[in-house]
This record gives sequence, structure tokens and C-alpha cells, in this order.
Amino acid sequence: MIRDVRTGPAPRHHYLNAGHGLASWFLTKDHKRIAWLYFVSITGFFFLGGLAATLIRLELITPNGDLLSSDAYNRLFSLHGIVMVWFFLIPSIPTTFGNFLLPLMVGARDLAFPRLNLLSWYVYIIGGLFTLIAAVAGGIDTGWTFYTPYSTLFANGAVLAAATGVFIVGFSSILTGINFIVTVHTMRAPGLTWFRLPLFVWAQYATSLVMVLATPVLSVTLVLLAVERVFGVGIFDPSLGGDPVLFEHLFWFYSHPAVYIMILPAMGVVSEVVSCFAHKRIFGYRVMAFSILAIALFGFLVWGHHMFVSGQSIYAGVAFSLLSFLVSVPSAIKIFNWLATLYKGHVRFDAPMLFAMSFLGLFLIGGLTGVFVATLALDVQMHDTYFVVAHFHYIMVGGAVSAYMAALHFWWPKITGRLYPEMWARVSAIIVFAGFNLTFFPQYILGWAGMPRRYHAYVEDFQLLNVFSSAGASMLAVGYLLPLIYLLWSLRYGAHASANPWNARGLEWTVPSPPPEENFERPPRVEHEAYAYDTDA
Amino acid sequence: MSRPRHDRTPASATGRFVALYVVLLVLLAANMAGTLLSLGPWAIPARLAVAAGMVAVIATTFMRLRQGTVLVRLVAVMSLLWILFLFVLTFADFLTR
Amino acid sequence: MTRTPEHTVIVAHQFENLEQQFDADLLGMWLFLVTEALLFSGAFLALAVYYHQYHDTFSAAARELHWLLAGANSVILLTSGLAVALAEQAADQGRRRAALLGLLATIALGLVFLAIKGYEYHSEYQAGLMPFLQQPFAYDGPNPHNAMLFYNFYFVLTGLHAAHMVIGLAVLMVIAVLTWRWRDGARVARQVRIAGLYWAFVDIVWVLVYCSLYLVGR
Amino acid sequence: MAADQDRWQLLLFPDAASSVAGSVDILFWTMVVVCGLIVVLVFTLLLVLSVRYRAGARVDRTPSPKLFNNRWLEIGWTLPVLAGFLVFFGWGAALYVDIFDPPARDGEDVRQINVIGKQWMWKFQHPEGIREINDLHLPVGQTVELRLTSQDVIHSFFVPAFRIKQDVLPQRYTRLRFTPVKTGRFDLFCAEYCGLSHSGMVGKVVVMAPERFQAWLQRRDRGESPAREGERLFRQYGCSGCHGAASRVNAPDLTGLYGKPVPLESGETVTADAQYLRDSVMFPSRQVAAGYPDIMPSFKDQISEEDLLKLLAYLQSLDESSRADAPRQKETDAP
Repeated sequence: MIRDVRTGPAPRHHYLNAGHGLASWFLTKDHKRIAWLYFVSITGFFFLGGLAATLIRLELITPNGDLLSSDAYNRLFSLHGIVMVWFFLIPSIPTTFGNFLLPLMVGARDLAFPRLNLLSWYVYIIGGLFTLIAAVAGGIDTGWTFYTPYSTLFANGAVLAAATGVFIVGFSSILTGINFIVTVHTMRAPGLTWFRLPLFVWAQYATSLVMVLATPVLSVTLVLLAVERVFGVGIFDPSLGGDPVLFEHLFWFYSHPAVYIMILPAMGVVSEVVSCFAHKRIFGYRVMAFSILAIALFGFLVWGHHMFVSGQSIYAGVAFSLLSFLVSVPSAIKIFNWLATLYKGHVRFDAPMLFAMSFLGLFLIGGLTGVFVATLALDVQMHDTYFVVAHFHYIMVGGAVSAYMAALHFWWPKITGRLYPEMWARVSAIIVFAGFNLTFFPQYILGWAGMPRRYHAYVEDFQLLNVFSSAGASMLAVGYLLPLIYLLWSLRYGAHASANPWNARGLEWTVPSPPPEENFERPPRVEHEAYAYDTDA
Repeated sequence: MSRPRHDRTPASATGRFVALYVVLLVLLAANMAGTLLSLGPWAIPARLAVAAGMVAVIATTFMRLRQGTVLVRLVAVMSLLWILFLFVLTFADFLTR
Repeated sequence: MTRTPEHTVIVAHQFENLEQQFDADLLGMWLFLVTEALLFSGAFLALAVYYHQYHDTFSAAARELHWLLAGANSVILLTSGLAVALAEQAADQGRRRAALLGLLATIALGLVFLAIKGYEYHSEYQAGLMPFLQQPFAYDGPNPHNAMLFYNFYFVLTGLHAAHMVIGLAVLMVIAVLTWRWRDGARVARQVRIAGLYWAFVDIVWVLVYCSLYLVGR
Repeated sequence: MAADQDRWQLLLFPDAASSVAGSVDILFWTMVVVCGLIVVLVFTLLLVLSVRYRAGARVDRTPSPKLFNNRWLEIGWTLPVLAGFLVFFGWGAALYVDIFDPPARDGEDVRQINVIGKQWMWKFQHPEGIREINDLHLPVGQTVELRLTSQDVIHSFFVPAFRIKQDVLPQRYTRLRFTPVKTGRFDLFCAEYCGLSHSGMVGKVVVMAPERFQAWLQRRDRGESPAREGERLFRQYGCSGCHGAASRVNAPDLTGLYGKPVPLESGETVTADAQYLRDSVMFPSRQVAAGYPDIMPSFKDQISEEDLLKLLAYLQSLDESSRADAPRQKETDAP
């Protein structure tokens, strides 16, 4: 019913043609252009991590480690983990869509600290370079978790370079987080009260809190790891009475909340998309906002569930298990609220909605299997097996990456001023959903049957399911390469988008596509709550 | 060009800064002198408490938390809360092993 | 970032007015200090856990440190905290010379602190208490292995603090130059204020480092 | 065809070969059913709602004020979720405590086995002295207690068929108690990534009928029991020079010490468990027994993990009945 409003005239002045030449990009302070810098760099890291994943899945087609040496395999899964966690998933939605949309959504001309924003991209790139150097200069085989004493006293390879890379990229996160929090607090347009903010902004805000509060603990942990490895200063070294379990505590104090850095922005995206494509106000707006904050808060209290069999006290384990169950409640609430939003809506099945629906399904399965691993006695069996691998890929790939794809398609017309080919996008969404399930569902069964993760060679009984998984991975690769092609195509050949092709609400849709350099000609004044769809449906 | 309220410190603040600086020195001296007493199991809590007092003085006076906005005070409290999470839950392991 | 000519009130383009900009800067700095606090708390946590486990050994090792020298250093750093607070106040009231004086005093005291700290490190190096870079560890108290763990924390925590001092001094020097030039009073006051916050935080960390490394074991 | 069926059987219903495996499986399948129903419910709602209310469909969309934005609806789906989760939490926690801190059963004959993980193999020593690498033979029905430690990095002892897993840490003893209830050969994996040949750090746990196990014991070239070897090492490392009955050095007598409370010089009291005894050898002045001078040298870097475990076995074997001299426990005159 709204096809006709999707296209618009070619825009004249906007942020993309406001300056030309390399300097206009690499020295820009415009949050929209910085978002592009991030787009390009995280896409590069995504495909690098994906390449490592492809090789891992190829190796695992046969039970014997015959394609790669075990050394190469160990380095590949470490690279895959480090790149995907720190250089793709953590920065993914915040630094791209958050950067682009946050000022637009709060009605500001830019983030509070534009130079800091550019600096955090450079910091990200420097961290990335260190990691790439580590990958080239012999690689690193500790896994992304850097557990001591293996990482400090035993591992060969460029552990220091990789740890430095992660340490540096942590500061990029911190700076972005500070920038976002300050922006949301001080730069909201007149009339834009907290409970009129889009849930995407709430999600970015909560994510930034987690970044600011968790990342420094990772930084100091990596500093301690580095001094132990480089200077031989025992910190966790058991032979001096140090405790490797203490390292695990410090590491997971960051790395569990890091999961929420990945998933909270995804929840924000899905709230926007579901509401828009159901053409209806999000159900239970306040409950949704509070559950975002609750997840961010409780996310800090559950890290010990990574350590149920680590030699941690079993009573601490019981406490962490209970807290882990509590953190899953707000997630469950969110799923029901999204479903209720569909009720009596006008649901359209454009590609962003298909990706958002994939998110709902896959996040549900990932979340419920998370309940399995939060259950103490079951985690004893599941810990460090493919069950856990499947669980967190359902959350991170099925959840976060699906939402990233939804966001990419949803805001593509706004960001580029072009429409993407809808048919191909739908095909890609369906291929990704099918390929994802084929890749990762078998891994649940493998884990339950006892296949440990990070195994280069495995017991023959596990082969059949591994073959399924690898077949799914190749589908997944197609599903992710397809958008790369048609989105690049659309940059040149796509139809010009109107200001509001989805008939959506929100301040970002009130400005032309692509937005002008200063975002708003006049500071907007907000008089409605978010998602005012019901007024004209 | 209105100046933010909390930006401006009254001229009398100099006296307060110096007075609290003296308080800090007294606390430091007390803490150092405390090592000469044998307080038994109370030694560590006592020393940490005095140090916490010094931290509180610096934060409220030199960092002007007293005049700070609610938001800034909230931020300061939040950092304490999160440090508490880190300590309490980690010690939950080490104390019950 | 600056559109308007100098010597007038400058508001960055993304802000509506100076008050908004000041609120944003202050909040940003406080959030940054939160991250710094959590960074140190990770190292303090590790120290606390080991203190809990090896209480006697750690206390014995702590008694070898130069606690009086470090106590004098505490006085120096607290004094520098006062100096920077007075400098902030002076800058705020538009008293350029007083502000500059306060900043220079702060920098001087900070350098004295680092010098004394350096002397402490040197004497520990000579006493063979620097257990890294293949140095022999010549500690003759009980349980040298666990004691070494204590010394590792001593060097890591004081080193981390010293690194923050160096950063803080560099920032203060830049701010001192800006104060000397005094282009835009409101802006200088804001910059002195932000730098002063950082310096006060460095003070706080030292108070905790001094208490937990030098005093707790005594 | 049959082979395929077996394979699926094996993957979906892996062997449940320990006394706790059955209980874990019941919990697992209950959760599969409950969570499966939730998945079906949500997927159905997602599809039905989105298709029924698709744009352009002529359906009744008049707002239903009673249901819409209803606080009770939110509470109505929050509370059952919370309650359900708490049930699973309690169930899982109870079972977990039962696995890792099993209630002591009087008179139970527990088979104590020493396990050392190292890059990249498992070393076992039976109470009879038999040593094995990567394979572990056990009699069915007898409770086993593993005392696990690592020579280098963190490993993890994982037998899927037993539904047990425990990380193996350097400089520390962790313990794992279980009772095999089925005979067969079961996979043993290292579950914590430990470097180059992590995936090669695998073995088999062979559970045999008691009589066949006895025969296996007979067949194996039986060494000395760890306790006997430990006794020899006790003299060899010079421990007996100070801790022996005839010694004039003021060192604690170790007879009957194992498992008993030890008052420390610091005023605390600790239990003389494996970890305490180990630390006393490696870091002797960390926890000095009350009333004794702190004169024992550290044996760190001088004694292997194997020897340490044997010494422990020896100390454990010295119960009250074998005491030779006067009452060991000194009066605690320390503050």
C-alpha cells in the first residue's frame, strides 16, 4: 500500500557529497561519515573472521585432522574468536547504526564529542592492525579467552601483539560508550523525554553503560597478562601461588557482559523493525525499556556461570546459576512483547522484517538453550562442548548478526539514499535462516553427546552431524555474500529513496535520505511518544 | 552567555579547601600512626576505613562532588556499586572454596 | 570545531549553548574516571584475593617497603591535589596568574613525587627485590615464592599509578600552556577543571595504593 | 541402516554409565520438552499473528482495550516464566551439589585414584600401584574418587557417558567422585583447551565386571602401591629426618594427621587435606602449624607431581593405629 512512497527525487545536498577526497573522510567529524568508516572496517573483519570459520568447518568435515595441522587449526579458531568478538560483534551495531542514528534519533546535530568519535575509530583501527600483525606474525593459539597459565607461560606465537590489539580496541569501545551516554543525557531535542526515546536509543544507552563499566576490567586483566608474559612477573602463575581461576573471574567479568554489548543493540534494532513493519506501537514500551536496563544490570552478576567446573567454589556456582536464571526473565518478557506487537498490526514481510523474524526465532532458541547451560547439573555435561558453541552462536550470529542485517536493510535507504533490491534481500534472509539452522542445530546434539569444542580431530561417531554443519556453513556463506553484492550494486543502480520509504516513525525519517550534513535544518521539537503508528493506521 | 551554576566556586572555598587538606593530612598521619598500635583483627578494616575517609574527602571537595549535579553523583555511586559487584561475587568464590 | 573567531565565547557546533557543553564535558570526564576506577579495581581485586590467601607472607613482605618515604610522597601528592583545586578555582574566577601558579605548583609536586618513587624503585632494585627481567630475587623473609607475588603487585600497582601520573602531568603541562595563553576564559576554566578532576583521581588511587600496599601489612 | 540407527541412538541418547547420569538425563529431557513446547508456542504465534494480521488482510483490528497494554498480561507471562526457571534452577543445583559434594556414605569402599594431566596425556595411578596412561580401568559399581592435578596448564577431565567434568588445575588438587554403573568402554576427553594436541588428549575409561577387573589387576605387572612408594620417598627426600618418630628436630609428627584439624601459628585452624599437605611441602612457611618453628625448606621444583601424590597416599595411609610414639598433637600454646 505504500510502494509508491518508497522512491523519491535525487537529493541535492547531503552528507555524502558535502566533501570530496580522502581527507574529507579520514578527518571527518561527522558522525554519519564515521559510521561509514566503521561500516567498511567491520565488514572487512567480518569476512576475515568468516574466512577462518570456513576453514574450520572444512577441516571438521572429516574426523581426522587431515586438512590443516593442529597448530594451524588452533590458530584459526583463535583468530576467528578474537576477530569476531572484538572486531565485529562488539562494535557492530553501536559503531555503525548507533553512530549514524543516535544523533538523528535524539534530534541532535552530532554526538557530544565528534573528535573523540573519530579518535575511537582510529583507536579501533590501530587495535585491528595489532591483531592482524599478530595473525601474520605467527598467529596466536590461545583461543579468544586467553586462559592462563597457557597464554602466559606456555603458548607460542604473538600473544602479546594480539592482547595489545584487544587492549587498544577496548579503549575504542570505552570512548564510544562515553560519547553515547553523554549524548543521550545532554543532547536530546526539546520535548524528547526519556520515555519518548525510541527503544533503539535505550538499547544503545544500556549497551554503552555496559561498555564503560565492563571494558576497563578486561583492560587491566590484559595488562596483568602482558606483564606476566613479557616481564615474567607472576600474577596468575600457580608456581608462585597465583590462581588461574582468578584470571577467569576477571576475564568473565568483562566477557559475559560483552555478550550483552552484542545483543542489547540487536534488541533495539528489532524493536524498531517489528514496530515499523507491524505498523503499530511497540507493545509494553516501558516494560521493554526497563527490561533493557535490567538485562544490562543483571548481566554483570552472572559471569561465574562460565566457571561451574573450573574449580570455583560450588556454592559460588549455585549463586551464579540463580542470578543467571534471573537475567533470562527480562529477555523472555521482550520476546512476548514483540509477539504482542504483531497482534492486530499491519504486518509486511520486507527483508528487514524477515531478518527480524529470524532474530526472534533464533534468539528464542539460543536463549532457551542458555537456560540449559545455566542449569548447574546440565552445564557439567555441556560446558566446553559444542552445545555451548551452538548456544552462543544462536545468540551472537542468529541474534546479533540477524539484527545487524535487519538494520542494514532497514536503514540502507536512509544511509545511502538508495533502495536495495527487495527480492534478493528476501532470498538472502531465507538462505541465512536455513543455513544458520543447518550449521548450528546439529552442534547442540553433538555437544549433548559430548563432543568437546576446539577439537581438531574428533571421534568418528560425530562425523555425520559435522558434515551437516559444514554444509550449512557453506549456505551461510552464500547468504552473507549475497547482500555484499546487491548492496554494492544498489549504491550505483538502486532507485533513489524517499525520506521515509517504510512509512516509519522516528526523527531519522523526518530528514531527507541521505540526511544533510547538519542533520536538521531547525532543531526538531518532539511532541509524540515513540512509535506513533496508531494515529494514521 | 550564562555560566553553569556548579561551575562557579565562591571565594570562600579557598578556606574550605585548605581546611579539608589539613583534614587529609591528619587522616594520613592517623593511618600511619595506627601501624604502631596492635589492633589485631581490626587493623585492616581500620586502615581501609581511614583510607576510604580520605577518598571521600578528595571526591567531595577537590572533585566537587558536593556541588555536582545529581547525574554526576549518580555516576560516582555507580562506579562504587560496580566495584562492589566485582569484589563481592569474586570473594563469594574464594571465601566458600 | 570552532566556527567563531577567537576571543569570544566558543560553543562547539553540536551544542546549543555553553552550559550544555560544560555539562557534557563534565559528564564525559566523570564517565572516563569511572572506567579508570574499574580498571584499578581489577588489579586491587587480585591483590585482595592474594592478601586473603597469603596474609602472613604478604604482611611480612610489605614491611620491607619504604613506608615513611612513601608517606612523605603521600603528603606531596595531597598537597598537589590542593594546588590543582585552587588553580581550578582561580581559573574559574578569571585570575590567570593564580591559576597558572597553582598548575605549576601541581606539576612541580608531581615531578617530586615521581623522583622519590624512582629512588624507591632504585633502592628496591639494589636490595634485589625486583623480581622480574631475570633479576635474582634476594628476599630473605619467609616464603619467598609467595612474597614474590606481593612484590609483583607492588610494582604493577605503583607502576600503573606512575603511568597515570605521567599522563596527568603531560595533560597539566598542556593546560598550563593554554592557561598562560588565556584565549577564552570560560574555556580555560573548563579545561583546568577537567584536568583537575583527573589529577584528583590520581590522588585517590595513590591513597588506596599507599594504604593497601604499605600500611595494611604493618 | 541399523548402523545409522545406532549412531542416532548414540548421539541423542548417549550412554548413561554413572550413577548420576540417569538423573541428569531426566532433567535434560524434561527441559527439552518444556523448552520445546515454548519454541512451538512462540513460532506458532509468530507465524499465525504475522500472517493473520498481514498488511491488506481484512481482519478485525479494533483495539481490544482489556487486553492491550494490560499490566496483567505482562505479569501473566513474567511470573510463570520466573517460576518455571526457579524450578529448573533448584533441580539443577541440587543435582550439581550431589555430584560435586556427594554425601558421605558410611562404610563405602571408595577407590582412590591419582590423576595427573599434562600436555597432552592423562596419567593414572591405582591404589594397587598400577599405572596407566590415557586409559583408566575401573570395576563397575564401586565408587571412585579421583584426585586430579596438572603438571602444566589447565586441563579438564570429561567423560560424557558419566555426565561429569572437572577442570584440572596446576598446583591444586580438585576431586571428582562418581560410581560407574555400566560396563563398557567410554570416551575420556580433555575439555579445556590446552594447546597443540588438545584434541589428542583423549583416552578411554574401561568399566569391567568386578571379577574381570580382578583378573585384569592380576594380569598387570603390579608395582608397589602409591602408599608404599610414598613411604620410600618419605625417606628418600629426607622427610623422615625431621618428621620421623626418632627425630630430635621439632617437626610435627604426621601420623594420623590426614583429614584432621591443624591449629596454625596465625591462630587459624585448617583441615589437613590433600591441598594443605601439598602446600606445606611446596610453600612450607605459608601456613605454619602452631608450636613449630618455621624451618622447613620448600620442595618446590624439587619434587614431581607423581611423587607428591605418592607422599600424600603414604600420609593418608598413616592412621591412628599405626602410630608408634607418644601423643602427636601438641598443646596449642600459641595465641
